[in-house]
Amino acid sequence: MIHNPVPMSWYLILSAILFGLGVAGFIYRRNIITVFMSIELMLNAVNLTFITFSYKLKQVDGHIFSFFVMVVAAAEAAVGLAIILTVFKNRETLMIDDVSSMKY
Amino acid sequence: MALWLIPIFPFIGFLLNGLFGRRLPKAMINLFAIGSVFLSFLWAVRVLLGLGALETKYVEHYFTWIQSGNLNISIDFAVDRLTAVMLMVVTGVGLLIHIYSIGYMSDEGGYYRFFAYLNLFMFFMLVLVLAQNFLLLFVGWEGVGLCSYLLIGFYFLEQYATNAGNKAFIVNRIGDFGFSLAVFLIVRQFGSLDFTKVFDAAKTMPVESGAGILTVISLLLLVGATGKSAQIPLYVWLPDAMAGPTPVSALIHAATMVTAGVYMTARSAALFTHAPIAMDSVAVIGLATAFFAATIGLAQTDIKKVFAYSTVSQLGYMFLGAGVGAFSAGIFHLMTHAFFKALLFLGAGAVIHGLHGEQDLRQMGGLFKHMRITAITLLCASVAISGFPFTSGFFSKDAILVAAYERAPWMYWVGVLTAGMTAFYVFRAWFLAFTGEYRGHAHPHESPLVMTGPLMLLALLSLGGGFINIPHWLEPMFAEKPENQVLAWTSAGVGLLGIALAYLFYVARPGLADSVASSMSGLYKLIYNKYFVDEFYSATVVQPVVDGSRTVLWRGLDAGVIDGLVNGVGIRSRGVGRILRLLQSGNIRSYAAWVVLGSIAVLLAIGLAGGAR
Amino acid sequence: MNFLILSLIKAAIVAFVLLTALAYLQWIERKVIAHIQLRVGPYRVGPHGLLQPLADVVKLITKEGVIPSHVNKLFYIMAPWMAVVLALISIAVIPFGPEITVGPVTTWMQLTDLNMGILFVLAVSSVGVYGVALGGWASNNKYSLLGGLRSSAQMISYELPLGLAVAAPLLLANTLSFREMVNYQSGYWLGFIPRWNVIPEIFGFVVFLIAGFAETNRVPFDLPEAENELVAGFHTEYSSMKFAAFFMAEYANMVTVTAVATLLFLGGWQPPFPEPYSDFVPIVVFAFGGLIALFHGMQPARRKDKFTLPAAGLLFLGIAAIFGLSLFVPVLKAILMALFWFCGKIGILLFLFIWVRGTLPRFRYDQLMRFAWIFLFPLSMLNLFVTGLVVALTSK
Amino acid sequence: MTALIFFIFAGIAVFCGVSLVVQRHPIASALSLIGVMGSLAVLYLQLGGEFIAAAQMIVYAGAIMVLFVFVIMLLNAGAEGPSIGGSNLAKYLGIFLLAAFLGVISFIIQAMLPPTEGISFGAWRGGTALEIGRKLFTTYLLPFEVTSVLILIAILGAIVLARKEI
Repeated sequence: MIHNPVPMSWYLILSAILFGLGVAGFIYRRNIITVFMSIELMLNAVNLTFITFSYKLKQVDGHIFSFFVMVVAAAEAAVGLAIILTVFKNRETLMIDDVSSMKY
Repeated sequence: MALWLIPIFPFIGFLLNGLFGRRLPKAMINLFAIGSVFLSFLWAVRVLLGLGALETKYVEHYFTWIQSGNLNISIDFAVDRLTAVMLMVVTGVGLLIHIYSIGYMSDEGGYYRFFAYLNLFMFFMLVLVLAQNFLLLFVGWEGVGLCSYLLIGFYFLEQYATNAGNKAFIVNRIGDFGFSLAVFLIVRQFGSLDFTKVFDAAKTMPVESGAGILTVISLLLLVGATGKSAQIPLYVWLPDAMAGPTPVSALIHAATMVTAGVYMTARSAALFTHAPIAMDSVAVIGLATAFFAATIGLAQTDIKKVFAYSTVSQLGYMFLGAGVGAFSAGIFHLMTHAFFKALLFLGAGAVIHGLHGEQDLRQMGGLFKHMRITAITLLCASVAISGFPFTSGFFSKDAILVAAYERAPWMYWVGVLTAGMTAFYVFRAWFLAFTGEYRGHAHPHESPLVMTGPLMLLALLSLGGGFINIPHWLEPMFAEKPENQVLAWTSAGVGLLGIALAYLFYVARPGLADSVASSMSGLYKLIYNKYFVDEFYSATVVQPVVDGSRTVLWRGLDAGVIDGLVNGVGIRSRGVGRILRLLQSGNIRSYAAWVVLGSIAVLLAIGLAGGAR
Repeated sequence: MNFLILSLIKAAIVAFVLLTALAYLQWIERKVIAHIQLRVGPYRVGPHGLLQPLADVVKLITKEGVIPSHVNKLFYIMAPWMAVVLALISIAVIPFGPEITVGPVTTWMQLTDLNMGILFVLAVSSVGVYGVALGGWASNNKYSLLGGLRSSAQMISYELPLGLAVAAPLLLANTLSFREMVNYQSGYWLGFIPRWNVIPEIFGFVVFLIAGFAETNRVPFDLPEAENELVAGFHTEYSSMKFAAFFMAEYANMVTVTAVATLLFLGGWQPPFPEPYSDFVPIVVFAFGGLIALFHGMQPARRKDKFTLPAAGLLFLGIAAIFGLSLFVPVLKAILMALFWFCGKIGILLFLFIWVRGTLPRFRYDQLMRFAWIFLFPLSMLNLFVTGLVVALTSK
Repeated sequence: MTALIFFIFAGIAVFCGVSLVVQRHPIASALSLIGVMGSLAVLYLQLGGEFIAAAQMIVYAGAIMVLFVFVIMLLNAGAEGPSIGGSNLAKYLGIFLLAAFLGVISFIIQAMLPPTEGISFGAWRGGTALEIGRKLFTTYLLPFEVTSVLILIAILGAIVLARKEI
C-alpha cells in the first residue's frame, strides 16, 4: 500500500476537509483576523483541487489559476487588513459580532 | 489623396484650442485656429489640383461604421465637381473670416472658445460636404447645427442670445425630424445610404406623375432643407441668429451652413428630378421666401437684420433655382452669395466694430469719410447683390431667373420684383450708413488691416466671381440651362431702378421715405413687424405645446401616472422589506451561515438531479 | 540506497563544516571588529582566543535556560528553533563546486539539486522572518514586540528589492538552477574578464547586498535588535541555548546570503583568472601567508608568539603544499580549487559584512523604510526593466 | 513513498486546519495556517507543481501571512473570550453536521473518480517555471495584466484606508 500510487480522490477529499474546516472557522470564530484566515484556508483548499486536476489533465492551466488565486488573495489581504486596521482604530474591537451596524 | 486630412486639421485646432486654449496666449490660439484652417484650405487645393478634371467621382473608403443586417454604412469621403465648389467656398471663405475674426474678436472675452467653436464648425461643415452617404452627411448636418447653436449663444450671459440659440436649435429640430424621416425612408426603399447606390437606383425609377415614394422622400428632405436653410415656414430662427458675433453671422449664417440645404437638394437632384411635385414645392417655397423676406428687409433698421433677411431672400433664390431644375445656377448663386454676403456681414461687422457695438442704422450716417475701405468694399458687395451688370450677382441671379422664366413666366416676374427690392434695401442700408450726416454719438474709426484685408479680397471676388463659370463646370452633373440676354438685362435694369429709388429716398429727398411710410402706415407696420410671424407661431405652436407639456405631460402623466407607479412600487417594496430585513442582522457570521446553507442546498439539488456521475 | 548513503555522508560533512564555521565566524567577527576599534579582541582562551567559540558553546549549553513566567511558552520555545532550522535549510540547495568523481562515485558538491533552487532559497528566506517575529511576540515584552514588529515590516519591505535584484541575473542566465547559473558565468570576455553577472548587473548586485544586510538584520539595518533603544529587541528575554540559536540563525543567514550572492553574481566557484594562472593563486597566497607568519615568528613581539606564529606559518605552508600537490592529482584539484574560490568569495563578502558593522551607524526606522521603498525598490525595478529590455532585444 | 509523504503532510494539514479553527489565539491560528500552507506546498510538489509550491511559500507563507502576523502583533490582538450566548448544543450539532457533510462529499468524490487513477511523484512535472511562464505570457496574458492592475488598485486602496485621517 505504501508503494502504490495515491488515488487522486484522496487529494480531493483532503481539499474538501480543509474547505469544510475553513467554513467552520468562518462561522465559528469571532475574531475578524481569524475569520479572514479561514477564508485563506478555503482558498488554499480550492488551490489544491486546481493542482490536482491539473495533474489529472496533464495541463498546466490549473497552476495558472491557482497562481491567480494567490495574487488575488494577496490583494485581498492588503485591502482586508487595511480595513481591519481602520475598524480597530475606530471601534477598538476585533470581535466580528460587535461590528454589526450595517443592517436595517 | 487622404481626403480625411481636410476636415481633420480644423478638428485638431478645435482640440488644441478647446482643451488648452484657456492657458494659451492669443498668438498661439490664432496660430492653431488660422493655421489649421489654412492647412485645410491648402490641402483642399492640393487635392483638387491632384484630381484634375474630376470627370468621375473620387471616393475614399476608410472603414465600416455600422453593419446591421444588409445595411452597411461606412465612413466614406468623396469629391466630385459639386463638392469641389463647396470645398473651395467653405475653406476659402472660412479662412478669410477666420482671419477677420482676429481683429473683430480681439477685445472679446472667451477668445479661445470662439475659435474652438469656429474650428469645430469647419470640421463638421467639411464632413458634411465630403460625406459620401446620407448618415455621414447627417452627422455634419447636426454638427454644424450644434456649432451654430453654440456660437449664436456665444454671449451666453445675455438673455436674448441664449434665447436666440435655443430658437435656432429647436426650429432646426423640426427640419431635422423631416430629414431623418427621409433617411429612414431611403434605407427602406433602397437598402443603402450610399449616394452612388441610392442615386443610381433612383435614376432607373420612372418619373412620378403623382405622389410616390420619391416624392415623399424629396418632400421630407425639403423639410430638412427649409429648417437648415431658413425657408418658409422655418426661416424665423435666422434673423434672431444675428445675436451671435458678426463673423459667425458671416460664416455660418450667410456663407456656408445655411447653404447646406441647397447643397443637399442639389446633391439629391437625382431624387428631386424624379418627383415633379417636390420640385414645384421647392420652387414655390423658394420664391415665396425670397419675396417675403425681401419685403421685410425693406423696413428693418438694424443693419444686421437687413442683411439677415437679405440672406433668407437670397437663399430663396437658390431654392427657386433648384426647384426649376437649374441646380447649377443655384450652386452658382450659392458661391457668389457666399462672397458678397460674407462681405456684407463682415463690412457690417467692421462698421459695428468701428462704432463700438452700434447696430442701428438710424444712429449711423456719414461714415464714408471715417471708414473709406469699409464703405467702398461694402459698395462692391451691394452692387454685386443688386445684380449690377458684370458683377457676380448679375450672372448667378440672372441664370436662376432665366431658368425660372423657362418654367413659368410669373415666377420670373416675381423674382425680378424681388431683385428690385433687394437692390433697394441694400442700398438703403448703404446710404443710411455712409452718406449724410453722422447721427450717432460714438467715435467712428477704420478697422485694422487684419479686418480690411479679407474685406478687400472678398470685394474682388464679389465683383469678379461671376466670371468663374460654375454652370459650365457643373455641366457633367446638371444640364446647363439656356441663356436669354433680354431677360437678364431686364432684371438688371430693375435692379438699377431699385438703386435709383434708394438714392432718391435716402440721399436726394431724405424726407420722402418717412412720408411714404406714414402714408401706407398699415403696410409699413406689417412689414416692420415681420408680418407678425413670430407672434403667430408663438400663439399657434409654442404656447399650445408649452401649456400641453405643463398640464398634461407634467402634472398629469409625470406626476400622476409615472410618479404614482414608482411610489407605489416603492411603498410595496418597503412593506416586503420590513419583513425581509430581519434577515439582515448585520451579523456577518449569520450571513456566512446562510451562504453555507444555500451552497449545501445547491449541492444537494445537483446530487439529487443526478449530477454526481 | 547508494543515493541515501551518499547523501548522508554529504549532509554530515556539510553540517559539521557549516556549524564549526558558524562558531568561528563569530570569533572572526569579534576579532575584526576589535582590530577596527584598535583592541585585541578574544585572546585568553587558546592562542589568540582560538578556543573562544568552544568555550562559548560550553557556556551556553550549560547555562540555565530561564523561561520567564509571563511568556507564551509554546511559541517562546518554538521561535529560536524555527529561526535556526529555517536558516540552515537553505544550505541544502547551495552547490560548493562542480561535479567530481571520487573513485567509483560521481557526485556534485551539493546536498541536493533543485531545478528551481533559487526559488527555494527565496521561499525559505521569506519564511525565515517568523522566528524573529514570533520570538518578539511570545516574549510578551514591549521592547521585544517592537523588535518583532520591526523585523516583519523590514523583511517584507526588503524582500521586494531582493527578489527583483535576483530576477535580473535569472533573466540573463534563463535558469532557476544554481548549477546552470554558475555554468552560465564560466568563461571570459576578451580572454581575461570573467563573465560574471556582477559586471552587467552591478546595480543588481549592490541592491542585493544592501537588501541582504536588511534581511539578515545586520548593521546598519539591525533595528529589530537595536541595543540602545530596544534593549536587544526580540531576544531580550532569551538566554542559554535559545539565545545561541538566534545567534546561529543570524550567522547562518549571513552565510546563505553571501553564498547566494556569490553564486548569482560572482560566478560561484569559477576562478577570476583563466585556467593555468588561477591554479597557482592559492599556492602563492598560502605560501606568502605562511612566510609572513614565519618571519614574524623569528622576531616575536610577545613571548607566546614564539610558538604560535611559526606553527601557523607551518600550517599555511602545509596547505600551500597540499595545493601544490593537487596540481598532479586531478580529483583533489577539482575539489580544492572549487572550494578555494568559492570559500574565498564568500569570505570576502562576509568580511564586508563585518567591516560594515564596524564602520556604519544604524539607520533610523523611518529612514530604513523610506530607503527601501523610495530608493532601492525603484532602482531594482529599473535595473530589472533595463535587463529585460536588453535580453528581449538581444535574444533570437 | 508517495503515499507515505501524502499521509504525513495531509495529516499535518488537517491537524493544522483543525488547530486553526479551535485555537483561541489569532497568532496560534496564523501559525496553524502557515503549517497548512507548508504542507500543501509539499503536496503541490508531489503533484508536479514545483513553481506553484515555491510561489505558495513565497507569496502565501512569506508575504500574506507575515502581513497577518504583523497586523495581529500591531493590534496586539488577545485571545477570544468564551462565546456569549452560543449553546454547546449548537457547537456539537455543527461539528456533527460538518462531519456528515464531509462524509457525503467524500463519498461522492470516491464514486465519481475511479480509484485506479493514481498519483505518483514525478510522473508528471509540467508545472515548471518555464511552462507556467510560457502560458502566463501567451494564453493568459490579458488576465495577467488585469491582475497587475488589480494589485495596483489594492495597493492604492490599502494606502488610502490606512491613512491617519480616516
